[in-house]
Amino acid sequence: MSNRRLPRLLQTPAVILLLIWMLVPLSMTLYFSFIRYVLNSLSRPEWTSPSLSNWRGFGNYNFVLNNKDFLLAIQNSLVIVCSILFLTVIFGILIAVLINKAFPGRGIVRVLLISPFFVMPAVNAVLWINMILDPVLGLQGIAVESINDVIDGLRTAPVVGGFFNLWPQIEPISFRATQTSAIAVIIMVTWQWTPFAVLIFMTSLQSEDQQQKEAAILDGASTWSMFRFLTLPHLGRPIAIVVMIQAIFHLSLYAEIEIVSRGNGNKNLPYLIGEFANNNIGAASATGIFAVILANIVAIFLLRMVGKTLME
Amino acid sequence: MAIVAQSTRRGRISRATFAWIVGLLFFFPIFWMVLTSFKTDADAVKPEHLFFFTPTLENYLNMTENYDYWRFAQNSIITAVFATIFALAVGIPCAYAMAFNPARGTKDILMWMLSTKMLPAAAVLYPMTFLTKSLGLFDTKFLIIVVLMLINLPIVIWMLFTYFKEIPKEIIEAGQMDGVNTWGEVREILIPLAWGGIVSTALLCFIFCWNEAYWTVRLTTTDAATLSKLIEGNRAPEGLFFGRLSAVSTAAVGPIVVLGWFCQKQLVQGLTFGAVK
Amino acid sequence: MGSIVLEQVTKSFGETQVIPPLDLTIEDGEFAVFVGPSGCGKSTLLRLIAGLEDTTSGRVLIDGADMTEVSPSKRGLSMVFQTYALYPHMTVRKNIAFPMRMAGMSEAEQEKRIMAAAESLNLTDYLDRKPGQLSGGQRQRVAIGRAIVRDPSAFLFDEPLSNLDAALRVGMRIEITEMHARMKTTMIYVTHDQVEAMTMADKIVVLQAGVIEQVGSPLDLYHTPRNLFVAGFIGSPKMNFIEGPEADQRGATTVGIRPEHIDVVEGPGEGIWSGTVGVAEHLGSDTFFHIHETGLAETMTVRAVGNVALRHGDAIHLRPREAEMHRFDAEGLRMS
Amino acid sequence: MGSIVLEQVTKSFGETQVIPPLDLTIEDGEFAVFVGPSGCGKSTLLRLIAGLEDTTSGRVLIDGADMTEVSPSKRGLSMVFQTYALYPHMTVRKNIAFPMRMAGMSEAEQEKRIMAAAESLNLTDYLDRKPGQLSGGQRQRVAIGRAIVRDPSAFLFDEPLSNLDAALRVGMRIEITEMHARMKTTMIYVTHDQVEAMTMADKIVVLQAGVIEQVGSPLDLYHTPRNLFVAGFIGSPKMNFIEGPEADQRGATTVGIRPEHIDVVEGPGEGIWSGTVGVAEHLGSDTFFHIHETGLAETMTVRAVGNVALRHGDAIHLRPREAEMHRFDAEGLRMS
Amino acid sequence: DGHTELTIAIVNNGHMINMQTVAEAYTEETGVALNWVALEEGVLREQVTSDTATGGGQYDIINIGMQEAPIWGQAGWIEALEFGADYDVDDMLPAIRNGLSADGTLYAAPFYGESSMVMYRKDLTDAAGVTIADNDSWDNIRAAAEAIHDPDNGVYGVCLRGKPGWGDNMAFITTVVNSFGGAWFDADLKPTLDSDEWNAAINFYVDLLGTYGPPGSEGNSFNEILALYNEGKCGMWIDATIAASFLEVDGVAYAQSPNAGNPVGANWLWAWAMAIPAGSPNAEAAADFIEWATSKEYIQAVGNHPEFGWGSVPTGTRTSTYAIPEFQEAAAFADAELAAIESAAPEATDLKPYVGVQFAAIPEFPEVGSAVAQEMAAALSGAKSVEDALADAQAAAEAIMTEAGY
Ligand SMILES: Nc1ncnc2c1ncn2[C@@H]1O[C@H](COP(=O)(O)OP(=O)(O)OP(=O)(O)O)[C@@H](O)[C@H]1O
Ligand SMILES: Nc1ncnc2c1ncn2[C@@H]1O[C@H](COP(=O)(O)OP(=O)(O)OP(=O)(O)O)[C@@H](O)[C@H]1O
Ligand SMILES: [Mg+2]
Ligand SMILES: [Mg+2]
Repeated sequence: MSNRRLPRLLQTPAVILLLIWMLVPLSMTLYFSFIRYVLNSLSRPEWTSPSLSNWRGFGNYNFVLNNKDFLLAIQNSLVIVCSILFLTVIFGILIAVLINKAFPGRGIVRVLLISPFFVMPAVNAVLWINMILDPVLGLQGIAVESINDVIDGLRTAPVVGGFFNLWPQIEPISFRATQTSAIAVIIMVTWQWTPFAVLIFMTSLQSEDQQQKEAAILDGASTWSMFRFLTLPHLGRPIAIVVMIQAIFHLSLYAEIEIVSRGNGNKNLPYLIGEFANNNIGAASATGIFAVILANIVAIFLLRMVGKTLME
Repeated sequence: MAIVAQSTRRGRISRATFAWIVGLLFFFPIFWMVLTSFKTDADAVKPEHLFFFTPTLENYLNMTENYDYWRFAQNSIITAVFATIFALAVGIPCAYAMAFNPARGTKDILMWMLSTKMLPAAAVLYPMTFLTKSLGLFDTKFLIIVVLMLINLPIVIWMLFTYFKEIPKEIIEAGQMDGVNTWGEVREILIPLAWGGIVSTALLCFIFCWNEAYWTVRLTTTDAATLSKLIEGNRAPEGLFFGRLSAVSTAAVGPIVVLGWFCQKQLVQGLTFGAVK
Repeated sequence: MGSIVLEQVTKSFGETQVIPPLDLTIEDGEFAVFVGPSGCGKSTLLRLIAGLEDTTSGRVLIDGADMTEVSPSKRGLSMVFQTYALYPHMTVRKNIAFPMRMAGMSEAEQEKRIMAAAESLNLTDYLDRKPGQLSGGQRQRVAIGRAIVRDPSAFLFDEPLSNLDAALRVGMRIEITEMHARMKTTMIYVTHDQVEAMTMADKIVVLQAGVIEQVGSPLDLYHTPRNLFVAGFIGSPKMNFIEGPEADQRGATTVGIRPEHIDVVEGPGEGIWSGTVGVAEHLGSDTFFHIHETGLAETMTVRAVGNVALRHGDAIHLRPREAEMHRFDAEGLRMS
Repeated sequence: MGSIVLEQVTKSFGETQVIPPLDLTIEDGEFAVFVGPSGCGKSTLLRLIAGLEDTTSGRVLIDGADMTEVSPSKRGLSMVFQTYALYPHMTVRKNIAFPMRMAGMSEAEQEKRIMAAAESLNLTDYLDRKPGQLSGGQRQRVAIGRAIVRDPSAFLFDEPLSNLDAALRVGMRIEITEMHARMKTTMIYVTHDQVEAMTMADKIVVLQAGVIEQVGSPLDLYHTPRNLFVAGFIGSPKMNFIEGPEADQRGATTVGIRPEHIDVVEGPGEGIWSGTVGVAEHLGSDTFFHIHETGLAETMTVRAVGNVALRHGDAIHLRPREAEMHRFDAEGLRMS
Repeated sequence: DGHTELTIAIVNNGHMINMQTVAEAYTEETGVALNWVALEEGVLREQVTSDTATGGGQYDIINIGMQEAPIWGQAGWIEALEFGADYDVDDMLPAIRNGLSADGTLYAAPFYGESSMVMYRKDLTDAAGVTIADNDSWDNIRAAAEAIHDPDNGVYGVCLRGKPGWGDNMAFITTVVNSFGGAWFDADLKPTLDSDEWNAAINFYVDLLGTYGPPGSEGNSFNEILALYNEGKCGMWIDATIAASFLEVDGVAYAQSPNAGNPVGANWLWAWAMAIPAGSPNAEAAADFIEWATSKEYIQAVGNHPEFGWGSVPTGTRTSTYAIPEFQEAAAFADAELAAIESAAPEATDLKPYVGVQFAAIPEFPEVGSAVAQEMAAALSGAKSVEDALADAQAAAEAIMTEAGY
């Protein structure tokens, strides 16, 4: 296509808008990350307004690097993102394939399936952590209690009683503990974002070339082989996009972390930034720069993996 | 078209059953939330009232009485609709250009666009608050629309880009041979062919706008406050709150869920054309 | 090995019935060619046999067993699609290997067959390309390669050579004929090419609007077409049909004579037709004259061997070979 | 109206140079046919002219103006794609109407042209279908229809008739020839069909691996092929090439003789070649004998007019027509 | 004039929500329109901070707590408050008033105040034959918890805050630490989390709650425990006095907070107060509203309001409230609450050289508090030993304080 000017022109509005949107805050963040800047200080009031005279060099970075939660936050960011990506892509593909063929009530099932995606993150977190996962009042607690009651009842039953006597009481799991709070976040976000994956994969499956499938059938491919060799490659680009978009979203999870356990055990970089931002803007900004760097590393890594499928 | 892989009757039935089970499982938390919203706060935590209780509208009445639900809802609708429209208006031409006239830098531009989403919001809260206040834009719908549009633009472009990529290049070429100009190409070929993709992108963008809860909470006071701000105020009120919370949540997600239901056909009908030799 | 029998098979797309009830038997090891005008239902018939399309009614028997309800993958057939249907994300090599991989063939055997197929299809240089980087004809050859590497019970070819050049086409034609001779596998072959149909078929099936007009050996159809349609369809250029006095004279409603059965003679005379040369098509090996103003039919086509030096507007004199004349009754059926 | 000139045009896909520097002039109003083996670059050349593919170097002039950098939609050309490229979301009617709509033609005029095109393409019944519901040939006809309703400065046809049956093909061939005669628009036509190439072209361009081997009128190419490649490529079945004593005797490295220029004679004798009949292909109008054991070449092909009753294994005696013999030197170039 | 509009940021709890309704009368009377923005505590704090720090203008009145009021007042972020004689400043509970002032100037007017106390199920303690006295010893509390702990029947001995947050688990834990003689900082504002007192206190807390608490305690704070308590799951609860007004279980008895011997700080002191951000264009109208909303009349208005009544009046701010007979009748906990508030000791002493009971009134405290809070939650759930948790907490606190320039 010889005329390249128009395409360039069409790109410019988006590019310019995003450029402004990125440059202005980013440069301010960069600036703050190199100066002493706190919101409120009784001991050093001069730090409370951003000014070059408070120049600090890499001091904020140093402080952040030495923070006990910094590495943990990076690790959590990655673990949470990767687990969610893994689960949503797997579930997304399975479900999309499952409902790709017509069956009675498919429309309704589709609606049921994609509904979680419409739920606001805060609602999602509150709903899960309080009403479902709570070890006493949530459905988990209630379920565990009733199972224990049933087992208790069976212990006294004739014949099988002895068998049930061997069973221990089931302990409910607390999902707000240091050890489990990341799992709670993964569960709730997976629940919410699997529909996104389903949605994208579903749309993409619709465009799968029927003739290719026919050819494969005649080539003797089993259902599994067709899935493996045709559907999966066909889903390459949608998977790429699901992974990229979700990675970006989940690297900045905040509400879920806050609501589940206030960062206890599941603190990620944005949450760490939020904690600093309560007062120490300099440190928050430095952490922000770290977060940008981390996100870019993740993105470059992902792009390596999916970039080819994307542009083909 | 044809029946690819006729499955056995039993296979079909078990597939349907399984799909229904998965669907219901996924929907259950929402069902639970809606159900709870009709319980009193006290009933909400009583195991004996899990399913059997006297439904009450109390929570909803409380909500509309104590909070200006409709104002929040109206703001949500206005900001999400306009942000979506603008995002598409800017995103479609851009994605079109990148999908069909890829230059060497296209991949990098795409990547860079996405990277604009990576700046953690918390890190720029103060700059943003300061800037918008000094521009006099703080707590205006215009600001929220612009912000929502900007944070979703990269996603919109990415999604559209992938949908456009699926359109056989030859069809676009045929259009060029038939003498369409760029605008005609977009209107006559691209949009009809990628309609499903565009609708799902629009809907996704709308959902993201609707659910956005960082800037909409922090860059507004009252005039432009959306439903996410209502949620922020209600996610941990004092006392027993499952019922109240469920009602507010149901009211906040209700409109979008219903919208999603109406659009789901459009969403999946999407790109149902096969490549025609 | 497989005989293929269609019993009262019909096919409708929505309201439109594309195939009215149809019976057809293809013997084990036979080479059957389907011909017919574009849109007459050839591909549909192939797809019905393959099981890619459900029959609206009727039964499909393969090797005597009722396969109507059996899934395509279980029928053991191999097919070349009119639209190729290559796997766009796989290289040529992988495309060709796919059916063998599915059949669990050993790597070594796969490689051997791929190389053999690529050799005979002139694809050796392209094995590592993806279909998107191939020319039309190359793609078509990949589709053929994919079909022939297997050992199916029958081959279904849907216009497999339509995008190949003459030389390659002749080569492939001979290749396929030899393959058939060697493997004795049933083959069903759809083509628009008269030469292919005539030279490859054991049996030609002539279709029109989903109806079988005639089934027979190539020369049968050429020499004794059952009706006007078949007479007109088989042979290129098409048979000349003459009505009126000339036909009456021979006791028929219509008489037909092929362009190659009319000789160009020097001057007018008894039983000699005269006319004016319209378009003259010079093929080098032959010349086709389209002749007007014969008083017999609007245009008549005559083939002269070699390059005959008559031009547009020249008078021309023709002698039909009486023995090669075909006679048809009012219904258009052949009169013996 | 448009003359088309390619000046030192080259095209590479990545590392592979598909078109080495190439010069070609097609006069205004000319009917040029591109032929060549599958994958030789015909479609690529067409796409370069159309502007769908950027030239790697060189210039494309249309009507004297440099169009190398002009977008396809501004070049005013009309094209039939080898892969059809129909708009899947539009009905046949809309597909055909599309270019006219884009040109802002009046509704009435559009309708008139659509009806005319549909008529001549036998598509009248299918106007309201979508491409997905058509047979292969019908789709191809829609693609033709879409191209011919416009008044472009030149037509580009990429194997437009490959999926049509013989009758329709002959019909379309004549249709297009007449259209050309009427409109005098430049046409570039890619085909694998010898008959089409020979009968339609003012000028045939023979390509091999992106290189023009010869440009000339059909009969030129038939009678005086410039080299072995062209000699072998033009004419079907292909010319027989003989090396060794027979060639030496005639002062050439290779001599060639077309199958139609060898007569089957009764018995052996001076200047008579003898061999054994291999495969005999009976077309009805002609018979092609593939002959082994002549001692001249591995196989020789001979065309006998009509149905000659020789079978596999029979001895056969042949007399080449000396005057039709072609002589080539060691480089494969024609010796006058 | 009649067109004044006030935007008020409030924390979303019962008393504040009720105020929206009660204030309809105020609007009617004065013509001042009121815009309410209800937010969750954390978000409210963040919003108000960012508004004030960027020059204000977003809100005319903000809800702030006792931790912020003196600091913000000193920083000049909020206006000093002065009220007319009618207002009767001296009626305000002294502890509360002091907590909301800096250098003797009042910066925020208390809307309601609270301290902490023990709320326990008398039926259960009676059945188990144990008693809980005012300012009981922690050992006794542990023994009582052990006696009434019966998880098989869904009753846990004690419910305490465990959810990380300087206003959540640390509020309670700090009172325990105080009673063991520990403090957040020494006189140089150096963190002292590595002290023996902290060690003893946290070991006790983890043992008590880990052994006799409900599962998932590390996620419980006021709201969660309130739900548990009302479900009959808790035998004993030590938390904000305000909780008493929400309890729906029969047989609840109250006792002053337990103590391990240290005279100060076993019960906390907190108030939600209203303040005016510096530079508010409607400062005058805002002051008028605050004056009304924190006045005696307001308490009467709520008590006499048909929708609410005396059980719902905001307490813990004025001495006079506790003298109202209707209130005394409606609130069984009134005396215990008053006693708790009056005994709370936020002032700096030798033992605790900073202002605040369960917090330190310095700007860096929220940061220190949340860092430590998470370590405590980790210790509670067993992810870390108490010793490790305290060591980590100390290190984090030191880093923050050093960073802040102390
Ligand atoms: N995108 C591409 N990348 C690499 N090579 C390509 C690409 N497109 C075409 N080719 C190669 O260029 C050569 C010319 O292709 P082209 O399509 O022009 O052939 P053609 O003459 O039209 O053949 P056919 O008659 O089979 O249609 C072929 O060898 C083909 O493999
Ligand atoms: N999905 C469909 N819906 C409706 N009609 C269809 C559909 N598919 C095919 N047809 C019609 O069925 C008829 C037979 O189609 P088929 O593809 O079998 O023709 P064909 O003989 O292979 O033609 P060609 O030689 O052009 O490939 C055609 O008229 C076509 O329009
Ligand atoms: Mg077909
Ligand atoms: Mg081609």
